[in-house]
Amino acid sequence: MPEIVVEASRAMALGVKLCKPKVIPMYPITPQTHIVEALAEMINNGELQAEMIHVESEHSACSALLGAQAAGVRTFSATSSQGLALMYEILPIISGNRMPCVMAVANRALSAPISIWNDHSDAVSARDQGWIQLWVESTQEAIDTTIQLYKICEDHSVLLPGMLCLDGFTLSHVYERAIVPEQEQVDAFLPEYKPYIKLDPEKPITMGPIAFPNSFMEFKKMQHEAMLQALKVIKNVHDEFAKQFGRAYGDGLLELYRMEDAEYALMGMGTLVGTARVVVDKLREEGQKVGLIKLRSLRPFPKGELINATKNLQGLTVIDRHISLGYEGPLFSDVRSALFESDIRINNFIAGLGGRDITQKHLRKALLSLKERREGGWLL
Amino acid sequence: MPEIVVEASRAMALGVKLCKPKVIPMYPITPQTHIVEALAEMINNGELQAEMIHVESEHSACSALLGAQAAGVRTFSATSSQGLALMYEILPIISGNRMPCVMAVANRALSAPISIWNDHSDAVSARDQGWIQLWVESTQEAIDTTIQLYKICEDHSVLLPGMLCLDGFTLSHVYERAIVPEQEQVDAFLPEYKPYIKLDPEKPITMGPIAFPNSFMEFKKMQHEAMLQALKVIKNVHDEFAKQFGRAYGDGLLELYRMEDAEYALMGMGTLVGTARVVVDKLREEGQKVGLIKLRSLRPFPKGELINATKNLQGLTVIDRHISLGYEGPLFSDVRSALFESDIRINNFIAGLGGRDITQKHLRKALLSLKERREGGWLL
Amino acid sequence: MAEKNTKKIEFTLGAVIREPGSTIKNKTGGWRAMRPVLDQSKCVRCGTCWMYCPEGAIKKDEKGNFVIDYDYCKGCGICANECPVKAIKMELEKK
Amino acid sequence: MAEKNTKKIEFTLGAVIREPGSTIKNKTGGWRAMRPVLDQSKCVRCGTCWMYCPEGAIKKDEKGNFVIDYDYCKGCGICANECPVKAIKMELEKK
Amino acid sequence: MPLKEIRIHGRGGQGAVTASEVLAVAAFYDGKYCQAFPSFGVERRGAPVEAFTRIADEPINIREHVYEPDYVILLDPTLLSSVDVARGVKDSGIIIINSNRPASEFRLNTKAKIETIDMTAAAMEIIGKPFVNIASLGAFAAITAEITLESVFKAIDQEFAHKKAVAELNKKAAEKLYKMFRG
Amino acid sequence: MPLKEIRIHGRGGQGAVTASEVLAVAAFYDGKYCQAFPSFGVERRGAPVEAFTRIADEPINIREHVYEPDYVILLDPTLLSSVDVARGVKDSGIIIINSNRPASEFRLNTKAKIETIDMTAAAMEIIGKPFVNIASLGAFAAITAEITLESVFKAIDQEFAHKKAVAELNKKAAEKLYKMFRG
Amino acid sequence: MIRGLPEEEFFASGHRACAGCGAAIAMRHITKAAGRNTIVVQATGCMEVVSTPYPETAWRLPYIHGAFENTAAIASGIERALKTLGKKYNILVLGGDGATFDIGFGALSGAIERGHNFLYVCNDNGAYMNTGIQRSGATPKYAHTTTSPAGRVIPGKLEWKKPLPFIIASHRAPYVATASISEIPDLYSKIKKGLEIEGPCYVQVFSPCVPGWGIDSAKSVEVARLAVETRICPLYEIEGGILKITKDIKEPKPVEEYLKAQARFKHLSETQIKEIQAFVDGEWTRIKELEEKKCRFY
Amino acid sequence: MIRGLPEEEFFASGHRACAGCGAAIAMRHITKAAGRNTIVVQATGCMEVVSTPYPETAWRLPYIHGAFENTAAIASGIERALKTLGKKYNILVLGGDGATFDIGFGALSGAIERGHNFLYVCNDNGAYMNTGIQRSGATPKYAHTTTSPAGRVIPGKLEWKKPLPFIIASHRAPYVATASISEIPDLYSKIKKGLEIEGPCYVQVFSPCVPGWGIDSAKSVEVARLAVETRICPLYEIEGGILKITKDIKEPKPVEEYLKAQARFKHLSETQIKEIQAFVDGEWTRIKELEEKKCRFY
Ligand SMILES: Cc1ncc(C[n+]2csc(CCOP(=O)(O)OP(=O)(O)O)c2C)c(N)n1
Ligand SMILES: Cc1ncc(C[n+]2csc(CCOP(=O)(O)OP(=O)(O)O)c2C)c(N)n1
Ligand code: SF4
Ligand code: SF4
Ligand code: SF4
Ligand code: SF4
Ligand code: SF4
Ligand code: SF4
Ligand SMILES: [Mg+2]
Ligand SMILES: [Mg+2]
Repeated sequence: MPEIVVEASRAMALGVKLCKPKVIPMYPITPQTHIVEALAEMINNGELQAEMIHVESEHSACSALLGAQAAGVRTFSATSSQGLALMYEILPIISGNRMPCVMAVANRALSAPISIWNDHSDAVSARDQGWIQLWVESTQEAIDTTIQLYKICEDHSVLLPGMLCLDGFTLSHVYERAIVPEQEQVDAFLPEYKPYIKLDPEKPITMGPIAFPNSFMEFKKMQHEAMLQALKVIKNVHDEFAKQFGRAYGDGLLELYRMEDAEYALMGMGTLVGTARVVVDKLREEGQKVGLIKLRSLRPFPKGELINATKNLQGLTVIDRHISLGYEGPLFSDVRSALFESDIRINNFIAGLGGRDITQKHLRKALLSLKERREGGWLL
Repeated sequence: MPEIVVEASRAMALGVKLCKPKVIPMYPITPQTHIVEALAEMINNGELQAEMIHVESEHSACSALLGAQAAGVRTFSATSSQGLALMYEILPIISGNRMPCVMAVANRALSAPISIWNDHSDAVSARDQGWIQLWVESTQEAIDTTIQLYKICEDHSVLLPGMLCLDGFTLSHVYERAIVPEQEQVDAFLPEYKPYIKLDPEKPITMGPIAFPNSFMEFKKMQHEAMLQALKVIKNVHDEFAKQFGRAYGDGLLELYRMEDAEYALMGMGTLVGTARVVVDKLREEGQKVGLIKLRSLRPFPKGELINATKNLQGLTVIDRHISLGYEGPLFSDVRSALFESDIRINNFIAGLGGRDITQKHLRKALLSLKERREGGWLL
Repeated sequence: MAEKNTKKIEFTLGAVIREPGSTIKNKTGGWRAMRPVLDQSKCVRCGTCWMYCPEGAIKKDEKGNFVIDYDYCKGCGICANECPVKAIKMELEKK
Repeated sequence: MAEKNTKKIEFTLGAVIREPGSTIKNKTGGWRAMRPVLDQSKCVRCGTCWMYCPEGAIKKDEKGNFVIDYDYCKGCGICANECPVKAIKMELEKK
Repeated sequence: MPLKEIRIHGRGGQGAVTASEVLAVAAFYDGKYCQAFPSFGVERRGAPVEAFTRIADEPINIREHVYEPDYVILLDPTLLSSVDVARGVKDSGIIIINSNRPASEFRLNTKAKIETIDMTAAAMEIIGKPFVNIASLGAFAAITAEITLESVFKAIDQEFAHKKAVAELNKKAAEKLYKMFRG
Repeated sequence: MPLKEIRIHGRGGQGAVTASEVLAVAAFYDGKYCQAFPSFGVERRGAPVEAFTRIADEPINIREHVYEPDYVILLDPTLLSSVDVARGVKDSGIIIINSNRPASEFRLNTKAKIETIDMTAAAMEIIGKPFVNIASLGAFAAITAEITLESVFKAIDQEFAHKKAVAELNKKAAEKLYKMFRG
Repeated sequence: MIRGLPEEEFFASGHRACAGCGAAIAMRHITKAAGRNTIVVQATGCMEVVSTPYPETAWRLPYIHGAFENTAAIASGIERALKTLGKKYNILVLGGDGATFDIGFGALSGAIERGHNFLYVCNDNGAYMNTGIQRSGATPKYAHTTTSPAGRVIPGKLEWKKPLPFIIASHRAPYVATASISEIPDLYSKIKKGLEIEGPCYVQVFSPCVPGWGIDSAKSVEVARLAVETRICPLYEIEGGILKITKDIKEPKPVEEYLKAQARFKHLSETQIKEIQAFVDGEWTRIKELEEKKCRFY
Repeated sequence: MIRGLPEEEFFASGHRACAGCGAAIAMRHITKAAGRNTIVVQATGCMEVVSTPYPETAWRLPYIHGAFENTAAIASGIERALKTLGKKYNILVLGGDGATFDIGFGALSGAIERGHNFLYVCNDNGAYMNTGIQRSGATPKYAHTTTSPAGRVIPGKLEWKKPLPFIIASHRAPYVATASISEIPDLYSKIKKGLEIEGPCYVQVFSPCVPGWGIDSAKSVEVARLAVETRICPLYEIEGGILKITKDIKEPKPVEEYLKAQARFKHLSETQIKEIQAFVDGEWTRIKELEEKKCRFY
């Protein structure tokens, strides 16, 4: 397929189609719906050989995802906000069962008050639950990362579920140029799905048993180690993809922009990074040595890479599109802990909650704030 | 009532009864059940004038909690693990609506594999959702903190929901001595519930509207500010309680043990703190200058108090009974971020997942680890 | 969002709205592309239009006449469609 | 937990159990306080005891006799209660 | 070409969002980078809506809203009473209004240029219905020269790939509007 | 008195957990601090269960499991075939077995002292049923002197506050066992 | 009163529903029937989104929206709280068909089992409209929605509509009824009855959606009427476990007339239309039988 | 085969159920009826906890436990996955009454609406046993449980048992049946039938719980039989929407006999027992009527 102008949601659906999932349980919620609507269209038109399950809730969507994957097929689902929150109970069950399910999250604020617009509270709130979380900035990155994510999650040294996080509306509903790979290319990159284990009368296994205090913790340690292993796999798969498709996003974990000689930098995830690029360019034109760190992988968290990327910085300002109420931005906490040994100044701003636009002005202010300490800032 | 020997769960129920909640939606889950069973007994025996709602799920328990509180009465519920996870979608709705609901969480590991035993993954995973979280160590503290929590949450400068977190089994199923206050004492301390707002045909209001991007963020900021305000209220209510009842737990936010001249300290929440006291005592006997920091309030997080408490330390080891898979212990991240400006060494150990016992040996090792850097330790 | 309304919003605790029926501030008449015009001379005052209007934009005045409140009428055409005596005509809105 | 089993556990990916029916390693006969004793001479081989045993602890041997597997019998007494000819007696377990 | 920003005003159901997308596709056919997005509201059918397009020679990274558009297209002049269509428009900008009245009759609080063109008449004549959203792009191409008519045609063909007849009618209407300015 | 730790073995349904609690209450009546807790298992009726009690003069802060008990009470000797009742018992400890056989017949892997006492006989005689859990505390009081019989009585009265007859029978049985040692 | 209906409006003008929205008509009359002494609990959905854009509300009654699937549970909490306060108000629970048939049905079923005293009213427009017309359990067979598109190999939704009123009646709900926005006085009195009868009552209101069904905004009442006249939407009530048809349709119009009026059915083949006609005929016969034989739901 | 039942056991000995557990008897025969070509999905609950203590499992069939309330949804995923793989296995879904009547009912209702091909078997022991005997929607009226204790002002549970088989039949489930552990051959053939019939089928198995009901471990089968003989547990099946009583109880024993056998009912007054007798009589008459009048569920 050549380059086209396409809505990010539909582009994602095209990316998913190329990965040939067999079962797609889904439940509608704004702003995720365009993704599954596009998939429904493909299925009902006979263009995608898959079963869509019109479940009655997201709790069941997530459960059907588990069931289908356990039965031995590749799966996909998508959700947002309250939908992800309703899946919440099942998230650690999927990861604890080491099922490499892939799900898109079109990020949207959590109620109350109800808001259908973007922030990162839905997925970031789920950061503890053993799902790989890759965050994307553009339509192209959404397609490319979806394809990568299946390969990462299904790697037998990983075997963890993955979330593809894209900003609701701010990305999901945007039309822009993107290259949709050819099926043969993807087939060459992503092998057919071979479950490491499945429910099969030929070879009966028991999944999801009760673990006593003498074993539970070991399973969690194994999950955690698989997460750390995923740091490597994310990089490798990214590099392989870059080689084959000619498109790269930093090292797969972090993408650095004008960081070579930067003294101050801004760090964030998702679409705000795009606007930040423009801000960095402008400040550079003004002679300011500033740069940008885009975090692609929130979990596993690339601590080593971040230490490396920031070692020559004087200041870093972290933009959180979510807040751990009663404390601070969760990304800020993560970053400060990672860089605990360093001496750089790290500021924090909460921005873009419930669809509040994150403007150039905001990000400029956030970057320039690094001249002083600023931990509890709000970009209103 | 005099001092009695009582199971912590029943003691909590007695504490709740003293606070006179009117509606108690509940759904059974181990190890929380003894709390609501005790309340059911009181109600069915006519000792507590309240309605218990035998909801069909925790999602509905949390929703009925919201409904009852919105209708203008004091409420209570209790849950654990998967139950809290199933309430997850409603947690931020209750806090966003500024409803001062109080809920006990008898902490238990999240599936999979399924485990009915203690760790902190359930409540800690919910730390972003705008609920005050107070963590207790003993039966007495559970009773006392329950009474305090109603007063804190209902304070008109706070108006936020609160969780009372007690370790499942390790505390909930333990019998020990405790003083249960008299009704008159509690009545003098905790005023009758007066809703700041309620659903009332006399004065129709609309609750839970849709907020556009032009207002959503302001509501979150208000919630966050109420959380910060709660830091003060928690302290004040604690002090007031201490004065009236003669029992204190540090300053209400942090409880320091043998910290006066400590060089190294251990920090954690819940019952492990009890065992740590013994370890600290023994190490002190051996001439080691060690101390202990018990965190009572995870949210709001007492950053300033923590900075103060640690300013003379050389090392702090944080015990997390939960892990943000793919990164580190969440309490560790919180603490490192809070103490970012300081130069002390901070180590982290993951301990006690899925009911794994946390022993003196473990904690001794964790404390002594401070002689070197140790971030990703597991106490297996 | 797309609306002109730029007046300062007051933020209440918990986003509670204390003013019942306050959407009346939102003049949805601006949405109208077609305009229902009620011919009182034909009208038999049956109230059908009043009953079916999704906007509550038809009211009975003191004289017992049914009148259309163009501040809120979105021009859906239901009243015209349902009027048993065809006393309402839909006309192209022009402003 | 309270059981003697202290052998090293192997931890599988995702806690999957690959050995079907492996609870047979757990000899629940140790739970028994009362012992069912089957009198083959009275038995009419109807299979009722086999059918109702919650433990699957009654088996038909090669000769067609129903025999109790004391490795698993928990001594509930259902077999004795249900046997139509009262061929099974419950006796106090002594060890 | 520096980044150009376009805001399209219409009502829910009038196709402003589709117009913004087709405009982006047209720019793409002109070899440009583009971005189109709606105003992300909860508007229902009939309510005022806005949609946006960005066009540039370079990849477009910016994701903030469009605050100071270079161009505004107003598909439905009845919106003027409830919506501030001149909001933020650059002094150097152009506001294109679907109207049969002269531009001078529109008093808007802006220094931008106002152009009027009777899109509805053209649509009624050619399509037989007052669907002006796609056709308006012909006027836009003519007035602003930011995109070519050929590319508008290609974009229309793509949008209505399965409805060739509709495509043809819309192309004709677009062409008619184009020619009214660049005859 | 330094911290004393007691482990009670029984089967689900035999009341080991209740015994551990009543023991704690008895210690409380002796003016001591106490802690009692079950083994937190998922045991069903009939399965082996354990319960624990801690007694001390000072407040008890420790929350770890009981690994090296000072005393063990075995309510049901049939458990010996499946459960290691001597596990971790201090060399200075005592294992109290409900049996009519002499202690010398029990070969356990421990240096702790073994005492046997026929609790079942006493229970059958007095209560008429083989309920030994509460009565065993009489034996415990006599053998260890860690608690007084009076306090055991008070604790039983509290436990069976609404079943006075049951309380009396259990007190009698406890007393009988007490007297078998401290006659 | 106009046509027996109160003039006072509790659902104010200025809401953001589409022009011609059937549900908005329903809201007006449901609230009129409930009256001033009423607390409203509403599920996420079109009617909630269009009526509560902060800082404005269309509601003149005390109102709470919590989430999409939990209205029955919120109402349970309110009901018990009022009980302890000694207050007696109507509790009116409002949900769309998605909220009621699908995601919120567990909570509703539980609340009915517990026997709370409220009236649950489902606005049935046969799809998730608020999120852009996706298939729900109430979507009719073969209807095109965005997640059950009429495609080249799959012709729209494949299942028949979930028979919710019967399911709820089987719970031993004391009062269950169907209504339509084309029959306002009937709707009005059913709401009143549902609020008067103690215990968990249920009224399901058939209400067309302009964009969702692909109809002209002027036609929503007309299409609703067609549904009644073709027996697509039989009107009945089940009280004390006994079903009674409240509007007998002696000479039904062919379902084709109803189907052809809507874009969501425009892809239907002759056979599919026949299949639907047969199903509708069968259901009507069955309902008639239940009535005549006095089959007891409980 | 012994009494027409296969000898092969798919639910192994060594599980941790209480001595005398009725549910364990059910598990043995349900799996025998399903046979080797079966995938089991089980809800959290007694039977799951006692059968899968890592690293051991009692299951000789492929088995998955996910959570408490989502078995029907997990099964939906499995069914569709098998379809794409071209495989045909029995899908046997197991849940307790808590999992089925209460928390998991939303998911089950949704799965039935979608028409998945599985058999859902509810082990009905009338309370949440795994967590220590709490009230469920299946708990009989006046039964004492730990959350509905027989107290001085409230005498146990206040509501009648939720009539789930009828509710499920009203969903147009192709096959719904009740069974009891006292009638194993009947249970066995109903399970077989439920697996053979295409679509979502449901069998509800009545099975006493030793500690939960307060009975002697030797009596669980006897008490289950009493439930059948007193008409407390009527045995019937609903196939194609038509109800058929599969075991007519011509001369029922008084319910008192059943109630007196259990500690959970020991507080019952004469009046309460009479009330229960009247209810049971009424239900039996109603079911008989449904059968005789051939009332159609769909
Ligand atoms: C848990 C959850 N899932 C999904 C959504 C998204 N959502 C909000 S309203 C809605 C559709 C409502 O459909 P219905 O109940 O039929 O009401 P309608 O809009 O058609 O009136 C959906 C899917 C949500 N808010 N919460
Ligand atoms: C979401 C959630 N809530 C509560 C629980 C706790 N829980 C596990 S099993 C169970 C009771 C099971 O009852 P039932 O389904 O009747 O099965 P039974 O144990 O009686 O066989 C409960 C309440 C849970 N695991 N998950
Ligand atoms: S056109 Fe529609 S909105 Fe206007 S008055 Fe008539 S019915 Fe009401
Ligand atoms: S429907 Fe027609 S006749 Fe009736 S009141 Fe309205 S305008 Fe008059
Ligand atoms: S006593 Fe119970 S467990 Fe033992 S064989 Fe008989 S029925 Fe089976
Ligand atoms: S039930 Fe009795 S007669 Fe029948 S096989 Fe068993 S022992 Fe023999
Ligand atoms: S989408 Fe349908 S239900 Fe929603 S407001 Fe519009 S017409 Fe009404
Ligand atoms: S508690 Fe009841 S259901 Fe559970 S194992 Fe014991 S007897 Fe069986
Ligand atoms: Mg709907
Ligand atoms: Mg049960």
